[in-house]
Amino acid sequence: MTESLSLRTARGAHRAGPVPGDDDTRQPSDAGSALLEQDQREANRFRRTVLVGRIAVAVVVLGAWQLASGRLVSEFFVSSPSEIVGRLVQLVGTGQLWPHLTQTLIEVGAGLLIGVPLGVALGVALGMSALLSGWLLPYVMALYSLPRVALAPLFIVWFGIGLLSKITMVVTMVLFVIFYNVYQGVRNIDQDLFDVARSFRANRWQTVRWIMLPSLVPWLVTALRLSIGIALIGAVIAELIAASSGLGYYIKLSSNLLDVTGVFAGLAVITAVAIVLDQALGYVERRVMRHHPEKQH
Amino acid sequence: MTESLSLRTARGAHRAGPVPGDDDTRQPSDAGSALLEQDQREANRFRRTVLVGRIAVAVVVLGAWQLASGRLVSEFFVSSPSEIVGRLVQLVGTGQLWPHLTQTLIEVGAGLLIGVPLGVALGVALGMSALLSGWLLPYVMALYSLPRVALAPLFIVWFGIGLLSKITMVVTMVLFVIFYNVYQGVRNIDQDLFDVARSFRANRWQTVRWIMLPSLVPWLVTALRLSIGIALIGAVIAELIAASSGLGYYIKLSSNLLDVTGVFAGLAVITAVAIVLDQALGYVERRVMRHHPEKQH
Amino acid sequence: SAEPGPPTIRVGLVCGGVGLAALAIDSGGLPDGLQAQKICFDSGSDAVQALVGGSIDAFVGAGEHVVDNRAKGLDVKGYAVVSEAPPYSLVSAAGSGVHGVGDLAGKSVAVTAPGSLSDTELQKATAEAGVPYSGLRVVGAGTGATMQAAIGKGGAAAGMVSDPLLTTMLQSGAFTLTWKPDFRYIALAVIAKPSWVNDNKPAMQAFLQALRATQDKANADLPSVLGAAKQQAPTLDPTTLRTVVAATIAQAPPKLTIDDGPYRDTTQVLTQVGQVQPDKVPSFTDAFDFSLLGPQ
Amino acid sequence: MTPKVAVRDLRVAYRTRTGRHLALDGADLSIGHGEFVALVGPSGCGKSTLLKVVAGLVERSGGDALIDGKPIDGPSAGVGMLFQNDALLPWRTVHENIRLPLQVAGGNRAEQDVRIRDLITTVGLDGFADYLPRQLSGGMRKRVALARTLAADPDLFLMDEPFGPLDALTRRRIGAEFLSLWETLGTSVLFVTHDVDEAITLADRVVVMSPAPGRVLTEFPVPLHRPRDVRELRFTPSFRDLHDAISDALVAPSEIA
Amino acid sequence: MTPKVAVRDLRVAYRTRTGRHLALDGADLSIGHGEFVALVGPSGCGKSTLLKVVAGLVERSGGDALIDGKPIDGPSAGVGMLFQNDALLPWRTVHENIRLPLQVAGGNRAEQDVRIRDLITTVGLDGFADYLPRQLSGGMRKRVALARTLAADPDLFLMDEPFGPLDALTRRRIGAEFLSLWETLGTSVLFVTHDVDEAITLADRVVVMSPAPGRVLTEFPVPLHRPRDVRELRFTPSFRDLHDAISDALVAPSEIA
Ligand SMILES: Nc1ncnc2c1ncn2[C@@H]1O[C@H](COP(=O)(O)OP(=O)(O)OP(=O)(O)O)[C@@H](O)[C@H]1O
Ligand SMILES: Nc1ncnc2c1ncn2[C@@H]1O[C@H](COP(=O)(O)OP(=O)(O)OP(=O)(O)O)[C@@H](O)[C@H]1O
Ligand SMILES: [Mg+2]
Ligand SMILES: [Mg+2]
Repeated sequence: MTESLSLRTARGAHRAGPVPGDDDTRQPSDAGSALLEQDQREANRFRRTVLVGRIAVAVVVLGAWQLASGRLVSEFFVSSPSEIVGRLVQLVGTGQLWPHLTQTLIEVGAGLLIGVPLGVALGVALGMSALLSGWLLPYVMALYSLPRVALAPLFIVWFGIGLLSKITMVVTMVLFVIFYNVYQGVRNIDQDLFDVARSFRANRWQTVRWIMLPSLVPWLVTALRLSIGIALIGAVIAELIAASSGLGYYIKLSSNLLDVTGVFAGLAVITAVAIVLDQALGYVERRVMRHHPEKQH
Repeated sequence: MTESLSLRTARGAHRAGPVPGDDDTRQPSDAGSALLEQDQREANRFRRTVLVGRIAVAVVVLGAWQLASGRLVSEFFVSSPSEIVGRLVQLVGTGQLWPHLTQTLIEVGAGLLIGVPLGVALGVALGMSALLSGWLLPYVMALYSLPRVALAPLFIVWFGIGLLSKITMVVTMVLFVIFYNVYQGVRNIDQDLFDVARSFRANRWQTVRWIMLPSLVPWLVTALRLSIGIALIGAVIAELIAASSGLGYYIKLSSNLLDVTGVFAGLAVITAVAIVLDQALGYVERRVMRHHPEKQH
Repeated sequence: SAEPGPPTIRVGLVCGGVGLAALAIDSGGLPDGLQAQKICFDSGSDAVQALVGGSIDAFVGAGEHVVDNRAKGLDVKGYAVVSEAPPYSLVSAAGSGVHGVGDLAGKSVAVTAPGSLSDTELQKATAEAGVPYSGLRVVGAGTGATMQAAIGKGGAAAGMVSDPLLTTMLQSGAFTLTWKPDFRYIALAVIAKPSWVNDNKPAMQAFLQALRATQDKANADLPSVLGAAKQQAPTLDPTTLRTVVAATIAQAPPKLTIDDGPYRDTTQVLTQVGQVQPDKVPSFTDAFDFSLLGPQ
Repeated sequence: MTPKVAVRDLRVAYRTRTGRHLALDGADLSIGHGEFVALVGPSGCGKSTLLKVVAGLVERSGGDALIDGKPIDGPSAGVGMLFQNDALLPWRTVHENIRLPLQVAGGNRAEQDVRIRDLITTVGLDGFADYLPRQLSGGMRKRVALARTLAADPDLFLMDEPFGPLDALTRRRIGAEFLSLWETLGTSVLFVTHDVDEAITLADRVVVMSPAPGRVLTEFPVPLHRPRDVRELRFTPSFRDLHDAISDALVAPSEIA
Repeated sequence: MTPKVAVRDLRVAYRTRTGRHLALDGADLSIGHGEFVALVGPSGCGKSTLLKVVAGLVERSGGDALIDGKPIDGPSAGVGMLFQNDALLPWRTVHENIRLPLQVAGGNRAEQDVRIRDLITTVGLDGFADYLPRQLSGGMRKRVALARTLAADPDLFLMDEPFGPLDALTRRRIGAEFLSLWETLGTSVLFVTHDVDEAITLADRVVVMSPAPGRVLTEFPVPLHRPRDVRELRFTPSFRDLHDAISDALVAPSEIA
């Protein structure tokens, strides 16, 4: 029972099942092709199970929605998957989707490109200096908790109705999530590793690159994952307040027209973008983590 | 130079300065009162420096704002600290503030009470099961990245214009932040410690309590810190869309009346709430961390 | 103006629903090669801030924004009136027992947002009926589905609704009309900063002329603008759309110009509900300038 | 009678990024009830792996491993493992770290405290009850881990270099302490060490493993009567002979290689 | 001539939650240029602390510590520390862990690789270049740490139980390897060990520390000529005598206490 409590990423051997021994081949780094084949089989089986389950979840949820719509709940409030798909097909077919999509993607991309490094820098600085964090931390918290929606009009006044105000909005959303994770990550780095770097007289930049950043990887992964979602939210919020294109604009327009199908179609696109970005991040994570201690898939 | 790279929370002795030796007292756990007094002095000095700097930051920012307002920038856009303070005094004096404040606090409190345990449970479950996370993770990401602002109207349609829709909004904001941090935290727990617990045949619940939760403390702290801010934002967003009281309602009202001072007064109250909650969290953190390996202030 | 190339104008709108300005822009054929960009705002006050801050050039919104802001010393002016009918009516759920404003005393009433035009209208309605406004629980319930849900699910005894939802809701039979504004009010005006207009006369002129042309076209041949209207409200069925467009056109004053009668009505409402100090109310000629609309 | 522990033809192949790493390849071992077995072998030959298999922490890729005649399938009751790295809970004080197995067992806290204080004295850490692991020296941490294992009161001890980072004196003192404990309790012990002297001093039998991938090369019964006087022992001739024989066995395979 | 390392009346008091913990109280030590000094003492007496002070990682609370006559103030150039816990970077492979000091020094990667492969062979880890620390046994990790310190090519080695978790054979082999390296390079070494045999075999002088809070009790010059034959040494009578003397010195203070 407690066995299952060990991490799914438990060290290899936890999962190694008994296989018929073939004692004759005594190569130090090879345990026989039977074992390796079995590993391969297990890995494939696992991948299949994941895929099937994933599809099942989608089918069940969308199916329930489709069935409930118009029966249990008025279609006016929840639309239905088939209608939404129809709308999406139409949006793609007529080419209406692209300007909205690219607009939002540009805002998200630019916002992440600015917000992430800024957040990392701030997190490292405050994480390393007790004085700086003593001075600034309460204010960071204060700024973070400001509802950006309420500030949006000011953003428009300061940064115009164009891209700049939207990117700023995304940056202010992303910044804090990255900051807090990096800050906590910095404070959790193994002091012994710093000592090693110091004893080899690594300079500041080397210590950051070789000790700090690798130690921060798990924290950064979480932070980036949270950032993708929140960047999308930021862009959409900015577009809700004032815009002439973008997915948020499309959603707002649909919402004002009581076009729930349009709202859900817009949300579906955002969702798809989020999943794609997240999978991309997952891919990068696996590549980086390959060398990281704690986790390997 | 590299020296300053060692964490501010570096082990005690990193900071221990030379003091005159008093070799005659050879007590194993006491290093002489001169040293202890010096530590005390240093700690006090540090606390003073932090406080002074913190106040200085506030004074500079508010001062610049006050000076710029009406000179560099029209007061119509940025109001001014003195006006905002005046408004706050008035809001408190007339008792107008309390219903709004308590309304928002109730929403935030209830949302956190529901969202935090839910997020922890989800994070632990998905962090521990490769299958569950394989099935659900992409969808969690998808849900997380849905702009809640765009969903707010639907929440109101589904859950009414009362407390329920606001609490739901707060929960949906808080849930994901907690989830992602806990999830990553679970995946970063030292496998050796699980092995220890297993070898002593600790049951599932004991392993969670004695190994998992303490290991998650740094991740939970970040998650909670992020949650406070985001819960406030969630409550305000929900109130902006539909409400009859609450700080978001007050801000919306002021905004529609082009009363920027009122908007900032509302934001100031939110900020104050965030700082108070954050400080409370910091206090709890210090108490818990007292026994935690990495960090002590 | 010094600027070369075709005149451009950035117009702020509260989107959703059919409006004359949006019809003019969407039906194309703007005069003098005018480039007009629609920017959708969430609320009028956001747009006014953007206007004053220079992020947009013109805004089509409630006349109170002109009055309010001039009273505050901000330099904004109305250059045309697109609607002089207050848009919001009070609606209650059928069978709720609410028949008139008098039945609302002490109850929850939904407005789109506190401090917005619907709120102003509610204050006017209660004042007319002699019900103390302060005794109501005013709920901001947004527009569209949230408003409908607030009224339909009993979150509010009545709510302020505008077209096209108003028509739809009343047609459904589940809702009854509780109160309908019977006064004149500058509900939609083209607002801009005189300083900008001075520098960009051709653009403003072209835009206003486009509005006039659209108005004339619609009055002469309603179906000719339905295509553009369909763009703004693609989900409305043709008959409803036609009704809504006809109402929109009907609300616009002749030649988009008013005399000081409706202006006085408007300022009277605003002073009555305490939104503007009586002594701060700007004069009609100070607040509106119809000279750019062309020959009267 | 079935032995306490029986390991037959044990294979363990760790998963690595590129495939599998064979750590044990046909290891055989048996420990009788109440027997004290020392395990010596070159670094990386699979001693820790063997202990972890018996502890139920690492799965077999082949062969059998039984405790009391029952195949091992997860950690068994009554087995106490002392890890090579101390694996203390970094957020718990010395006192609370030692409490862990007692907490699992449940029972009165005050009684636990008494027991813990006793154990702290046994391992010579009086005055350090409230220290955190990172405030201790390497040897002190190991002693905490030892106390924790003792607290579990197992009837099979699996000890992975328990006295590694201890100075000779402390090592001998704690070794003697542990020996007399074992002599009164009659538990079984599997004990990994690098110190052949220590192996002979403590064990009934010394098992020598081959270089990686490990299998058991040979074993030596220790023909010394008990109770043993740890301090005097190493100067007896039979001790010297045994020492040389084991050292030779350890050297042999690598001399060939 | 100034000694390589001079420590006088050194006091270190660690900060703890409740106040200060005195780890060293008046320690004196000096290491000549090219001298090999072994440090032995009871667990927790402050050996690691002393090394860390010389490494510039822990600040003094009192007394002096100088390298080449200059007060220590942070890590000095040319000082190589091997930590008691191996302190490897967990995300780097064996090869990349060893690269660390070479990276700090900069220079050609290909040359670094050659050097690293050499060092991996020196510590007997051929075939494990691409393993991560957690895939290695305790002794193997220690050897990686040793290789990493060797890579830095310091002229003062500070080694905190470098051969702790190694079996006798590997230990002797690597010890001899290190000794011959030292004999050719003429660097200074401060070497913490529990193994009095090892201390005598390797060092020019064995320094014995008192129980906590540590100070230096006494020291023994090792009158054995070099180069030494590590395998034969321990059977000579002068070796035996020295061993007994040092063991007695280690026992003495605690016998009194
Ligand atoms: N998690 C793991 N993944 C892959 N290989 C591993 C893992 N753990 C150990 N190994 C390999 O298994 C072999 C045996 O390791 P083990 O720890 O059992 O050795 P040991 O005999 O205890 O050595 P030492 O005396 O140095 O502690 C080593 O070659 C090691 O690299
Ligand atoms: N960071 C720290 N905070 C507080 N006390 C510490 C800290 N590090 C070490 N100590 C204390 O200092 C004393 C000396 O520790 P040190 O690690 O120097 O001992 P040592 O001689 O290396 O012991 P061992 O041989 O067991 O490694 C111990 O009592 C220990 O508890
Ligand atoms: Mg081992
Ligand atoms: Mg030590």
